[in-house]
Amino acid sequence: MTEHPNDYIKPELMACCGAREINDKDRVIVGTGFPTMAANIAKHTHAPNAMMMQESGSYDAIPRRPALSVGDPCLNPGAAMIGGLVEIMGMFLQRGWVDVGFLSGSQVDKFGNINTTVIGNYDNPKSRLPGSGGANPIGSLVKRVLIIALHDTRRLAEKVDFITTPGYIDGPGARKKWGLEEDNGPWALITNKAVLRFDNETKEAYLATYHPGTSVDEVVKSTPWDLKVSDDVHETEPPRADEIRVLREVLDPNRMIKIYEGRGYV
Amino acid sequence: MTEHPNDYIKPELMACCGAREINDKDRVIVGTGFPTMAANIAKHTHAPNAMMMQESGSYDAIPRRPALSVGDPCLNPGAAMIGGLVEIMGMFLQRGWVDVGFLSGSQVDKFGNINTTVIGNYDNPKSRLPGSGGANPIGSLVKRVLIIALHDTRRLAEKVDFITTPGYIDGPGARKKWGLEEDNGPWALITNKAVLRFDNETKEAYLATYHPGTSVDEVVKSTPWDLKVSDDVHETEPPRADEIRVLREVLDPNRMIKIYEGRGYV
Amino acid sequence: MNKVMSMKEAIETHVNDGAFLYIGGYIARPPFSAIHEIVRQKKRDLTVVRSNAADGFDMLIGAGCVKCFIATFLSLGFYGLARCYRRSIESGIPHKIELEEYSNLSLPMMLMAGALGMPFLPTKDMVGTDLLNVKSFMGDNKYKMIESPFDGSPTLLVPALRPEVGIIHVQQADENGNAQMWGIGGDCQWGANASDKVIISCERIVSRDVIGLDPSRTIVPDFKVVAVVEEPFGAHPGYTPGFYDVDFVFGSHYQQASNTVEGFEAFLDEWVFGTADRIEYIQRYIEKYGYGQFKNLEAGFGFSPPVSYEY
Amino acid sequence: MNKVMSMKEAIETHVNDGAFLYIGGYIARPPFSAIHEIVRQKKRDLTVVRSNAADGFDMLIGAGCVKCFIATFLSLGFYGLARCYRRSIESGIPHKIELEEYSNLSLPMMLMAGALGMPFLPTKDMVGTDLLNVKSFMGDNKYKMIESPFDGSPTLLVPALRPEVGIIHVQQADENGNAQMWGIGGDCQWGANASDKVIISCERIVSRDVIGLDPSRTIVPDFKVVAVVEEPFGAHPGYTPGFYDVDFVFGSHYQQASNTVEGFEAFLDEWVFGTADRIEYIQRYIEKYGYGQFKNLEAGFGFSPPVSYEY
Repeated sequence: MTEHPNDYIKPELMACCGAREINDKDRVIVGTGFPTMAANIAKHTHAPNAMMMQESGSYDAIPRRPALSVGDPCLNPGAAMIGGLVEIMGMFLQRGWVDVGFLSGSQVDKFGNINTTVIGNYDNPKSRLPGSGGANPIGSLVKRVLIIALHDTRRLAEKVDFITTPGYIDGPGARKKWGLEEDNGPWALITNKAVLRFDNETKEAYLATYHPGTSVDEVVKSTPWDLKVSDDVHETEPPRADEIRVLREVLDPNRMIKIYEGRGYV
Repeated sequence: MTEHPNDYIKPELMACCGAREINDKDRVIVGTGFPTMAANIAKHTHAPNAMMMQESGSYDAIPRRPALSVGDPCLNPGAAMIGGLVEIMGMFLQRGWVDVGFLSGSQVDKFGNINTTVIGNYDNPKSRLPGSGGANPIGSLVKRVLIIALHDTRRLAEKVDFITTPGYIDGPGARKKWGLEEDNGPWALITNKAVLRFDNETKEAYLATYHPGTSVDEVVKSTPWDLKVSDDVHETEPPRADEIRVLREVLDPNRMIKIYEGRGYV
Repeated sequence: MNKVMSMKEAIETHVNDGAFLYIGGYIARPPFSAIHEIVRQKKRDLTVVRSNAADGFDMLIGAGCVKCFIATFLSLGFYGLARCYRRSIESGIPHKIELEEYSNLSLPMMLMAGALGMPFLPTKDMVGTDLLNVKSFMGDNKYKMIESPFDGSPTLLVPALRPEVGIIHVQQADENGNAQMWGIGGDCQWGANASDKVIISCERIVSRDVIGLDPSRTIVPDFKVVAVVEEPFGAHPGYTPGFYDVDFVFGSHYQQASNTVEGFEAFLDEWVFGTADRIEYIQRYIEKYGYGQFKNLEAGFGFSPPVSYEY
Repeated sequence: MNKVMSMKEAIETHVNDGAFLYIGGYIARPPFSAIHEIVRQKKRDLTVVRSNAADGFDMLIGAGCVKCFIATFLSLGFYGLARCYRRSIESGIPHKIELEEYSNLSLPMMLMAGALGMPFLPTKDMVGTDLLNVKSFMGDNKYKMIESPFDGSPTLLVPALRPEVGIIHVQQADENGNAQMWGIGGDCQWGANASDKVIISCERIVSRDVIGLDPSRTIVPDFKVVAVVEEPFGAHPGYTPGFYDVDFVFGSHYQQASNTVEGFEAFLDEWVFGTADRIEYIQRYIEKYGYGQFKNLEAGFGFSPPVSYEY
């Protein structure tokens, strides 16, 4: 029997959900926080040959402390290869070598499009956000995009104010029309309430699993579009003992992951 | 009074002619043999800040023996920068940083076009030559091309069998039409009989100076087109004592330059 | 040709009002000393470019130095929001900068194209998104969509960038400007080489002989360089691999100060206008934060295996 | 994942008849051991590419392995003429190879485009010359002339190349394939990374830890690599910086032998078919030329300053 400790917090569950989407030997482009933890949980459990890279130029780094940015000093010593943006974003990503990318956004819509540019009008914004950075090319070019988002009717949207990063754009056929690989794109949308996946035909996000403590109804009500529900919808598997052990003992002994609770991931 | 030793050989005179075309601070892309010797004579005499590079990737090398190829081992230790073809041919040359390039060819025509591809018909050649290598981009992109050639009616041609490297192509306006810098191009054609320069209007090579031991008549007769002669045509200045000293004492103590005599440079 | 000078002289001589600047760094090696000097000298109407900008760019914007920004991202990341940037865009304080936005693939490629003498190049990102729907000072030359002449597929072309001056901070350089760097690169090599002239800020000046012992580490050749400034600790509060760590405490201090206009101005008065140069800046740092914290930033011991270029 | 194997196994497993190969080197680091093994295994109908090819390519052509050659240049330089190449083109011996010709700017750029996932890129050379008038197996896709959509100027576009297998020789690699190189680069980094998979031949295999002590030296990441072959002296008669010098005597020997078909075949019989692997090749070399000459090729002492990546 797989053990499932009871004392996990929601960000830990979300990190585990991310980890389970990573296959052995996947090449994963990570940022900091959730993505790094998720990828590392995978590497320490079922995907020992998963390889990570940061857009700043570091490949297969061996950080001795949690990286606090994608250019963190701890990503230098011990890495297998260090170049710059052209190597990682061009030679690895644009050339088609990157399997998985993690993205988060202030707004995410039903087609998995992400907004990290602006809330409100572009020229007279309510709130100016950081911009694309690496998000757009990662969303455009990795095989499977894992999206992390808060689940409420403000963060999820029928339509984002600004498409910074393409998901399935305006639906079936759109990626192909723009010259993007049709089979690539958003793979799972991991929120603090559920895991949504994307329908092969309609390209819309649908409910796959709901986290312990919520329900199909609550998730549907928290979603601003007419959320379809999978026929075999079920509860998300809670963090397993081995996942939790890696997270708390190896990756994040100071439990920095708790800061995500403060950001609403509860 | 400038001293002019009498015991020079023709290749030494030609190397000195090349050296005199190099200004202080020029960036010079060199191969082996003549070009390297010419550039180094300049650096050791009037152009101490001339900088040399080889297309293979080496910039400001400090060879301890004469380089026998553009990728010679002696171009590694002590260089200021080593990259590869993309750095030298792209970042330095295509970006417009290279002032002078030396080229030679089996055929050179009156517009300074050079053939290093094929004698005879391309598909059924009389003689297959090595091809462009770096010659075409050097001829296309340096500010001043110095051409080294044997002076006879076979090596010089009204029209080359194959334009490997552009001079002024088919005359005035042609470089501009093709998107090349109009002011760049062949600067001097240094042969074993003379120095030819290129007319600003017609873009044709004309006789500027004839080497000691030849005459205007002999040069004109050895040239297969109707060679124009400069109003102030005069004898080429023989190698100066300081040039000869650098060449024999510093650059080429074994006088490897003599092999050019065997190749017809007499 | 010895190009060694002070940062004051380098910025006075080579950065004019209205200039187009590439300013390197990627948390690693931001040329912060140069940024402070640009603020100190009150340069105006600059166009600035870098992929993934952070606190240094926020400061230039807040100080009113920037007119146009060719950008992909500006955030203070772990520290929090980039307040000067947001005040400029949201409220026009001190003025609204003009913004041309690309991504962390397309922008490094545009710098690479500039460095390699290409007029433009194709990239595969940005298509299908609003990044193509907003254009600013680059107008219709922000990009072009074409059908590939090879296979007819829709292809995005982005233009090469050729800044007038590139400013980077590296580990070491010689007096002529041959500059050597190792560790995380960001877009430094391409940005510097895209530029017509380069200001090198470095942790240490070494002899030409030392450069020649490992020429594969050189990322900028001397002939592009117009100034070499020996500026130890010059990337602080960013880091330089092999020399010092990121200063999280100071980074947070800046973020908190910059939450208000008053706080930002007080920060500049204390750390930029109130210090004449990097020496005074470090002096103040040690006085305020203590030599212990300063010393703690110093990098641990590391040692790469020597290699030989001999034959 | 340990990818260490013999050159025999690497070529057997990963190079098929008809394959499209990038083969690196630029006098520096030609993967000669791999070239010999390709000849030994009588691979046929290969398409091969490299900027500035030399004796290794001449040998592959003379041995009948090559069908198509994407080329800029083939010469034996200081040694003399490339006789096998000329016999193929001039007289169809052993058969006439097909030749698609570019230059030492455009071809490295085409490999760079392939490595960076670009479909094509603009170059400024070749225009106005007969290099654009001759087309072979690449047909109309050899290049395209367009009017720049940015400024209307005539612009040459050349296509990206993506070889199936890249073969390079470097100083060191780990068992997974992280490959490190220093010194003259030619088009190795771009050629290898343009390729779908890479065979790494190296002077020495080092641990992953050693790679991590200087990660900026890595030019190919492990995930592209399908085979790692430890092959000391593997670039002979070319050189490897830090390991051994060019062997001018042997280089001349090859050139002289290849002046005739008979001489060339005798050379192959002696040095390629007559030896099972690199160990036997070196054994024969020492027997024939003497250990003194072998030892003389060994590089002199050199030592780069260690650097630190610590924080």
